[in-house]
Formats: sequence, structure tokens, C-alpha cells
Amino acid sequence: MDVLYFAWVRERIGVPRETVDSSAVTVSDLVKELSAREERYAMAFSDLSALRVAVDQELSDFDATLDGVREIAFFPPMTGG
Amino acid sequence: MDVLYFAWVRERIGVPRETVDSSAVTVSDLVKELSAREERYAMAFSDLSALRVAVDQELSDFDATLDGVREIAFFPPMTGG
Amino acid sequence: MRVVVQQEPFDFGAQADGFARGRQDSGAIVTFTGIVRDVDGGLQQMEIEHYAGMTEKALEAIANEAVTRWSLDDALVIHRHGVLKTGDMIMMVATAARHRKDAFEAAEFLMDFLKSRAPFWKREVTADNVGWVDARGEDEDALKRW
Amino acid sequence: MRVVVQQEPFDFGAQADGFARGRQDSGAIVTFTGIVRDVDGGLQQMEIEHYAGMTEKALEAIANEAVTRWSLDDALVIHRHGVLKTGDMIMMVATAARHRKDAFEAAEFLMDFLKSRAPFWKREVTADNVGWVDARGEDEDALKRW
Repeated sequence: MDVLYFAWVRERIGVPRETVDSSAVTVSDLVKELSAREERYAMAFSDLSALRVAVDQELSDFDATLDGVREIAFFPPMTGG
Repeated sequence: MDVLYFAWVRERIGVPRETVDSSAVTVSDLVKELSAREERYAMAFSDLSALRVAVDQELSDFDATLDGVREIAFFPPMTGG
Repeated sequence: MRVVVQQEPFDFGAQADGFARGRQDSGAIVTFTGIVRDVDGGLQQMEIEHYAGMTEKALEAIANEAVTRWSLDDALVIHRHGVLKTGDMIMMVATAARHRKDAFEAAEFLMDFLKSRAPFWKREVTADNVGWVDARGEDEDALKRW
Repeated sequence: MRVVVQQEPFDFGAQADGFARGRQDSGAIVTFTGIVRDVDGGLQQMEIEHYAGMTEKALEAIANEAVTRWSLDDALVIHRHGVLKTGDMIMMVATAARHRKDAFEAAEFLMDFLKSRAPFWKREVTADNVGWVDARGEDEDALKRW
């Protein structure tokens, strides 16, 4: 599964994109798994209320399941316009 | 006093502008005076709810007094934009 | 703030661009443009009559009111009179503000007042009918929200 | 309906004019343009990051929703990414409808959703600070009215 990071999430984690092997069932599970791996993930994911998630390029939420998902993205609230 | 007419009020009365000598105190009085003069005025002024009035080039109403007024205009509801 | 009443066509693109360009403090620009629509029976022409002595004053008063009620950096109103054809641009307004809420609301306010409080009257000419456009009740109602 | 995501500047006047011109049935055209504002300390540049794979899809979904909810004849969304300077135009939307209420509401809807639901992130660079722009609570609140 490809995991993408944008804005300050990308800066904290240090890469814009990586391939992650995980057996996480939901987005939340994936977040916990990554946070346990390294401090930079724990830092980036410390306040989930400040984060948004897209699953296969559609806005989603942390309860979403990852079955069959190819791409998941984490980012702060959007500031377009 | 100059009296101006626009749109279908102008068409019914037959002139766009005329000078009127009148001792009318209010706009209503002027309307009554003109309506009594000739049928074309009576026709144009038959339904005051369908008319608007401007006194010295500002929107006003039929109760307005004519003291010192130089120009009065009658017209239907405006349809700009 | 600028108010223009004219018979000639105006260049919407150039006016909109000129209004927006070079601003450092306005984050939000809104424009509205009114276009002559075709009507049942096929519009041959639209004629716009106006009260020459009063029109600019009325539009300026409306624009001043908008600048007073919202945080506007600038406002523009252009309105044509005379003979127009289907697809011709009748008028435009533009507003510039720091934030979009002010720009949108002020533009809507300008349009609502300009529709019912500026001395213009439209007449439509089709193949078999010539008639003054009736004021719409909803245009009068639209004033109540301000 | 047209959605464009690009790094290059766009010509607002030409886009607005091209969008409005030649319409026979749309009486009302509304445009919104967002411009890079200066900030305290003097903005050196604004950087707009976006999610390349998702951006166009997200904007198209928002524009489709607008066309579904209002009687729109057409809609246009242009949004830039990359490095911008004070006074540069970031984005624009345009709507065409028979009546002005639909054109205004749909343009506001597009802006409200584009602000908080399209994957763009702004970073401001001043002489002594570099920081991501925080989402404003009122932008999130603005979605609730639709």
C-alpha cells in the first residue's frame, strides 16, 4: 500500500510517499502501527483531530477499512481557495 | 415644476417631460389634479400601487410635500440589472 | 469606487481584469454580469430606458451604502442603456474585499438594489409583441434580507 | 463544465470574458477570484502544495455537486499550485445561470467546498517566518449552510 503525506505531516515524517507493508484493518490501526515504529510518526500522528485522511484519493475517515486499498494519504485540514 | 414620465407612464401620458403649474401640496394632490385635467393622466395614474415617484431625483412617496421641489418623476417599478 | 452609466458596450474581460489586477490587500474579488437572455418568441431587441438625471446618483448611493455596510476595498458598477441584443452584456458589478464573505454579500446587495432601486426600465421586442418587463415580486422580496 | 489545475498563471480577464461571452440563455454570470494577500511582516512568497492524483477529481466532484443542486448552465474552476507572489491570482470560479440567485449561491458553494475539501495547502514565507496557513474555523462552519 502506498502512503502519502502532505504539508506539515510530510515535513514531520520526512518523506512525501512510501510503500508500507501492513496488516492493519482500519486507518486507525495503520496510524497506531506506524506510530509504534518510529518517533517521527508518533509526532505526526499525535493529534488525530488535526489530521484528515484520503483513501484511494477520496476523503475518508479513520474508521475506514483498508481492504483492497492501494493508496492512503494523511494531511492537515485543507486550505485551498 | 418639471414633471417627468418614464416607461409605460410616459407612453400613456404621451410626453416624456412637461412643466406643470400647480399649487398641489403633496405628490398625491398633484396626481389628483393632473388626473382631473385629462383622461390620459387618469389612465396613467389609475393604480398608484403600480407606480413609483422620485422627488428631485430621489426615490420618494406619494405623501411627500412639494414645497421647493423642482423636479418630480413618475414611473413603474424599476427593472434594471 | 466607480459608477459608469453608458450606452456603448463595455469590455467585461478588461473591466474585470483591471478591477482585480494589482491588489495587495484584497484576497477576494467577486463579479456579477447580467446578459440579455432570449425569450419565448425570439427576442429581436431589448431597450433600456433610464432617468438620465438620477441614474448615476442612485447607483452611487447604492454603492456607497455597500461600502459602508461591508469591509470593501473597492466597488465597480457599470450599467448600459439603449438598444441591446440577445447575448449582450447589460451591466456588471465588481467588489474587492479582504475575505470572500464581504465580497459576495456586497455584490449580492448591489445587485438586489440595482434591480429595484436604480431608475432603469426594460422593454422587450419580439416578432409579435412589444412589452415593458414587469418587476418580479421576488426582486422586491430580495431587498428584505438586507 | 471545466476544471483546471495548473502551475502557470491564468488570464482572469480572458477566462471571465470567454466564460460569459456568447451565452443566449444565461442571464447571470458570477465570478470569484482569489488573490494572494500581503501579510504582517511582508509576504515573500506563498507556496501551494496539492495532492496531484486527487485534486482534479475532488474539484470535479464539487463542481458536479453544484451543477446538481442549482440550475446552472455552466461552471468553471481554475486553481493554481506552486510558488505565488503577493497580488497573484490563486484561483477563480465562474457560474452561469438563468437567474442571479442560482449563479451567486452556486459560486459561494463552490468556494466554500473548494476551501475545505479540495486537497491544497498554503505555506507563507515572510522575512522571518515560514509557516503553513491554518484552516479557519469559519471556513469549516461555512459548509454547514449547504
